[in-house]
Amino acid sequence: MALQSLDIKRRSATTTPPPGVRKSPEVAKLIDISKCIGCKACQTACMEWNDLRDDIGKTTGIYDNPRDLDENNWTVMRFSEVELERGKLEWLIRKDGCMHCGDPGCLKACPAPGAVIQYSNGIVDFHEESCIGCGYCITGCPFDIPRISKKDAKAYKCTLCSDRVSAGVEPACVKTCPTGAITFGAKEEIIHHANGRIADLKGRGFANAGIYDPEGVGKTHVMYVLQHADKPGIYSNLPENPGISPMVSLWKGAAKPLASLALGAVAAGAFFHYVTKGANEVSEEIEKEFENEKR
Amino acid sequence: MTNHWVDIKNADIVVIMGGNAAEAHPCGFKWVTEAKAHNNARLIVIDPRFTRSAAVADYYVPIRSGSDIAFLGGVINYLLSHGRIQHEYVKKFTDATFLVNDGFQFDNGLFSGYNKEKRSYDKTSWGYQKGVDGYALTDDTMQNPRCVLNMLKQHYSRYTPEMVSRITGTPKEQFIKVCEMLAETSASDKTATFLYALGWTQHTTGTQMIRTMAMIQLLLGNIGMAGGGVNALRGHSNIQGLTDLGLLSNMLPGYMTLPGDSEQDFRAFLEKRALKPLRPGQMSFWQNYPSFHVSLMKSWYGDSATRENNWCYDWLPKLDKVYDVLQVFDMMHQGKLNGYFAQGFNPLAAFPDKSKIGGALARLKYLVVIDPLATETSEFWKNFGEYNNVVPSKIQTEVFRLPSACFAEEDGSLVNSSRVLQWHYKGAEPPAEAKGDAEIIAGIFLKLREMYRKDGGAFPEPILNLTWPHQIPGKPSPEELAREFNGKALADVTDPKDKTKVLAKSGEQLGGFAQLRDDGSTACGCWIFSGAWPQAGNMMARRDNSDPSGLGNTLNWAFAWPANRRILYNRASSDPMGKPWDPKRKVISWDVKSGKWLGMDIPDMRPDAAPEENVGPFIMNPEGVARLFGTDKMAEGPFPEHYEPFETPIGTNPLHPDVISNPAARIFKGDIEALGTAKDFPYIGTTYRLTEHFHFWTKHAVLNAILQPEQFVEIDEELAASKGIKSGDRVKVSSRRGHIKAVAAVTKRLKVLDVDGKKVHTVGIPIHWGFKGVANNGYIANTLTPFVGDANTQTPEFKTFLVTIEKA
Amino acid sequence: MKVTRRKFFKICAGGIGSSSIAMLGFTPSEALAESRRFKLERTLETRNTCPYCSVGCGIIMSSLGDRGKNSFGTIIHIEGDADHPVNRGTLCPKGAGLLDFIKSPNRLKYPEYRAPGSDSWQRITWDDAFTRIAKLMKSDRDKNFTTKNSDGMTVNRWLTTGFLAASASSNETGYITQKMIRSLGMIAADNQARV
Amino acid sequence: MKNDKDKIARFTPAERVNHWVLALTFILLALSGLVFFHPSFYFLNNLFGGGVWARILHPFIGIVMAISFAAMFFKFKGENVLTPGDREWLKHAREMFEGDDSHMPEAGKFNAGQKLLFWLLLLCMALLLLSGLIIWRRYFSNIFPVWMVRFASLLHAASGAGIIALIMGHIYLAIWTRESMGAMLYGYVRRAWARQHHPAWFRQVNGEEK
Repeated sequence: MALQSLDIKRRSATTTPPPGVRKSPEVAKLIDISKCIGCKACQTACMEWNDLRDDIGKTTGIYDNPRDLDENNWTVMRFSEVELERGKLEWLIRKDGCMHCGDPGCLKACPAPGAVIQYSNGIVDFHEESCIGCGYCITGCPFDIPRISKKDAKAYKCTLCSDRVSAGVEPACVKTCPTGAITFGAKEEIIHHANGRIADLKGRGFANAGIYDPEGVGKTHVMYVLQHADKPGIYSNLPENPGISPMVSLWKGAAKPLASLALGAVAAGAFFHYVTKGANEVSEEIEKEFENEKR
Repeated sequence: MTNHWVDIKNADIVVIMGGNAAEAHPCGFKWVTEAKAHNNARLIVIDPRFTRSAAVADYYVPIRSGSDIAFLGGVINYLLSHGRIQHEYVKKFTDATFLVNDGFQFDNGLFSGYNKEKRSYDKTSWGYQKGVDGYALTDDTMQNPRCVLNMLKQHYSRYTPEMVSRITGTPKEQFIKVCEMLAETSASDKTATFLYALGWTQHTTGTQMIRTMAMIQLLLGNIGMAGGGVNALRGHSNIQGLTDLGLLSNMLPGYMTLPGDSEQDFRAFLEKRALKPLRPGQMSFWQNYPSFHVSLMKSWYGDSATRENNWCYDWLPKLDKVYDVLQVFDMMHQGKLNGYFAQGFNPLAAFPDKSKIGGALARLKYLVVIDPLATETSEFWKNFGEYNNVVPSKIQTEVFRLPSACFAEEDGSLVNSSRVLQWHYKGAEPPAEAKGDAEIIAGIFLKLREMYRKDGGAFPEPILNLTWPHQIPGKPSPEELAREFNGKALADVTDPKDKTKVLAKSGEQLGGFAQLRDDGSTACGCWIFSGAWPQAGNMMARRDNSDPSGLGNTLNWAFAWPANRRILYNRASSDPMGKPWDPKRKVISWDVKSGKWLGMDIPDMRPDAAPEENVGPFIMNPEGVARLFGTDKMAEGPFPEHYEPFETPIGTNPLHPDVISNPAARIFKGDIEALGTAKDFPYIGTTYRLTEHFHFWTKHAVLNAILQPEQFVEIDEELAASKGIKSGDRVKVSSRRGHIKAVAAVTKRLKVLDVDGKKVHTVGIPIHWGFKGVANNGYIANTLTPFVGDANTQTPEFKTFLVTIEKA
Repeated sequence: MKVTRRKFFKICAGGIGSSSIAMLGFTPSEALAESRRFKLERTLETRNTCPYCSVGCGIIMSSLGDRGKNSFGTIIHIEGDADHPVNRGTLCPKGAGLLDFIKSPNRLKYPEYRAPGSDSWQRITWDDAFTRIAKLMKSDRDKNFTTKNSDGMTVNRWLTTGFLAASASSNETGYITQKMIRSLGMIAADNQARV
Repeated sequence: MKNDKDKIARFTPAERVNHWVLALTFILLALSGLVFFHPSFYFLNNLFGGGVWARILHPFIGIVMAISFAAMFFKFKGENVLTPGDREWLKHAREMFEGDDSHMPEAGKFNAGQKLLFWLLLLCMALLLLSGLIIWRRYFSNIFPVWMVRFASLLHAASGAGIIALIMGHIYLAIWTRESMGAMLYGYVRRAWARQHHPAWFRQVNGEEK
């Protein structure tokens, strides 16, 4: 395999542009919640493909198992029972996992060069061999996705099966999805497909059906079709207007060069002060005074 | 399934009732989502629980578990009273015009001929009026009050929307909305499909629930149509195949039956089964029964089977009664069985009333378990604390546990729900010393045969003369066995119309069941599978998935029985004149030019039977048409009637309080005493499967154990509040037969129903846990279920029983 | 310590020098962005059918090894067969987890025997198992086989041993099982179809 | 040297050891902290055995620094109380940097600049400790809401940059003010030096001596 296996758009903690002249087509995964039956096939296929096995846990009286994302669970189903109209129950099941943002907060926050990579096809991938385990990606993520492993203290999350995609096959979750709730392809075509789905849902009385492809994170490469796009929060707290937190932007944005400059300025100031003014020595009068005293 | 998985995409209305396709058959359910996406179909889910299927339904309707006949009978009443039926279809393709015997009666919950002591019916009055020529009488004007359609109308006139709502707990408006949606498909260019599974079969009235739905499909003209049909979504990967192969107590391969004690005469045995047409010109396909039967006996007993010895007729065991599993385990419990084999089957977990099953197994002298996994049954004698509290030293059963290969470690074929036989290939060796199933059977049989050959014993002839044509006798190969059930010519088989034309040379594989003969010149182990491995090779391994019609009938993919036909009764997809009811979904039609039935499927009709001949599309029935009137085929009556579950939460039957439950259902004496009442056990218990697990297997698979690690039960919020139960609490669920403890899941997906003026709660009990496996150990859910079965299939009533619940 | 002007300059120079050395020498070179290697590049594919429900999904099993004489193939991955007209490559959570059924720690590996009253298993050979089972069957059948019923009718049945057949086993297994049990006159036979 | 009549004691051995512990931990923290701060400093990870070690060590060293600073704080807090004279001192600080200290009010043991540094260091240290615990992913971050972790990250970076700047100044001034280094290295300063830079303190010590 070539050293540089995919075309890179962004590389964490790297100040110069990575090799990124070549453009692979932008891909996207669409999760159509109106078609999802919450069977967890995607979860299983993900674990199976990526050779992950979590501990066998306990049930807490809900269907969400495993309870949350972690280093062994890169995607989980989140079930919510919602009654928007009295007596009209909806069981909204959202597959949660990395959204593969256009402007990834994890990448922005990551201090380790090359630990987070955004390929030109849109996939945001973690490279655990470069990861130092600081957890800044978690801090940076608007969707609360990455997790640090308790075993090796590396950050893990959905890779959108970058290994499969680079070999020309769809991600494992997409391939397995029994109802076709998860689809994958060129982003442009996927959006066309999503629009068809939305039209179908509107025809079935879901006036607010829509696509979830938030601008605030530079749009995403994992998108949802929501029956109630006006209320993303009912889908187990899907953020309404996700974006990289201003605190993270400041911390990993302006603060970095400004503070570095400031420190440089302090150093330079001191240096030139010394050069121009010289040392602060005991004055000659006092020296003399003490010399005399001694005598 | 009369139709097949992919065909669901052609439906306009999909009804899931008595099943939960999304949960239990997610990959088949895909075709429902395809119907919605590409055929603008509407999905209706009718279920006591808001299931995963309901999560993506257009319309969800709650119903009380076990009251489906009331609901469906109400639909029949709606369709008939509003005239929303496919009139021409009903008139020409069903027995609507047939006249019913005058002796036939229905009165206050009982049909004519009931015998209370025997809990069964004398069915002589359950038939059509017959003319002197032996044919059934009809009234094409349908004015005669005794004609089936009028009898039907009368029978279901009691099933008013009010009555339906009172029995089922379904709000009246919701019931009517379903009726209206279904009625749309009475149009000839609209079809509905019904998908069902164990949610119907596991009731004491299960078979009749299915029949009621089939009657609706006939009234709507949906059978034989692409996107229509009666579609049983079977539970296991080869439950269809094993049923096809007759692995049921009273069956032989290909839905042939074992003789009863009284059938001492071979001729009479055949004649009873080779049904003569009930109307002129009908195919009555079972007339070929002798060919199928004789070929089977030639396949099993080879040269020993001769015309002189009636093809070894007496070597077949005869039945004095049906030995279904409830019967057998009841006998075992009484100490009447000594030995038992469980091949890939876990009866301790799978059968009702676990303590009775455990007690029964403990009375055996020997138990042989053949399985890839360590099942509960194989360790029924071991103490697992509260989950299996037994004393090993008191159990004298010798137990053998033989490790078998799993699917990945063998070649062979499985029949899916679409009746498609698909060949699979071995990808790895079995672990350590495990062996393939056929090798294990051969190992036991050959030892036994050797003993009989050496020492003699009781009736050794069938054992000594059973054909065993295997290159390596101890290791019969799947190819050899598949070729055997396909059948071969023992002498040249010629065309009956032209004796000079040889269809199959002696020794060649047969091309299909049409080549079977009753003169001993053909051998065939399972007539409906004939054609799976003809002289040309293994049809089950075909992999051409092309679909020229776009309707999804991939005729060159593997092999479907019968005769590679994908949609049964497909003659009914065209009108009496042979023109498709709906040109957009033409399955077959009459081609005037060639004088043949042609289309995108193998015609379910004599290929040259011109429409003018009036050959009915239901060729297996001697009437040639479908039966709205069930004649004597069902145990509890020709028209389905609502009977309460044996453990009923309302304690009465609003239709006829004197006859509450199914008068012909399977129940044994000791088990009547073990039934609970609503006074002590006020809630409906219902058992079911979760999509993350497969029965009791996947608790052995780490991935699935991760997805649903621990036993739980589901209850509605109102019940939870009244008992002070919160999600995550441990609760104890008890029935008259025992208790289980599990984690509570409090959910909006279960609702209180208003039934006959009472508030009825449902406690949902997923079944997948036990005391063996990598998931957390749990109780066997069938500790709770009653030992009572359906009147026709004897399937236990796992879906409705009474329980109570408290915090553990 | 007295830091002279000269000393100060030395310190500054040293600091810059050592950090430059770190920049030049110590920083290890890294691949910029390799994606994980595709694990099926040279695996052997075998087509099979999912053994769980009756949809009959096509699956592809990928195993290590190329069936060479010295290679013990082991299945490392299973996914849906995209050519299959019903599942079209998809698998449900049960099918997607098939690998863990094949590899379950609870797979049986050896024939075992539990003696009457015992609380444990003991390993036996296949031959011992077959012989012992056949003996038990024969003694039961010889003792309890019914040739004629009380009315003198020929019935030729054996009611005291029963058989539950596996509805996940192949047709071929089912067929040979059916053949055997009926030749023995067994009637108390069933499969999961009626449960 | 101790017996040198020409010198007076400025810091005890314990104070000096603690100062240098603090100084050393600070340098390690600054270097490892910069690793995470800006890519151009990432190479510094090699001083610690790689990025992972830098990530592991940084917070533990931080704890040591916090303890060390706490000790220093309790030791010197009395001598760092700002007085009205200090305000005057600060007003003239600029002239002093220009080389003219003729208008400087007399400084005690610590001059106003040093006192200011002391209190600023306390502020930075407290912020660093609190925010550092919140962003310590291994043990604590998961118990805090993400907005708090984000805020703490920003705060930690800001106070880290601040403290580095302060210490850079501190080091420079120690170098610029000839012979002050000796006070922290050997504990003694020349009387002349004390008279020059901390006249009030000089008088106080002298008075005590007499």
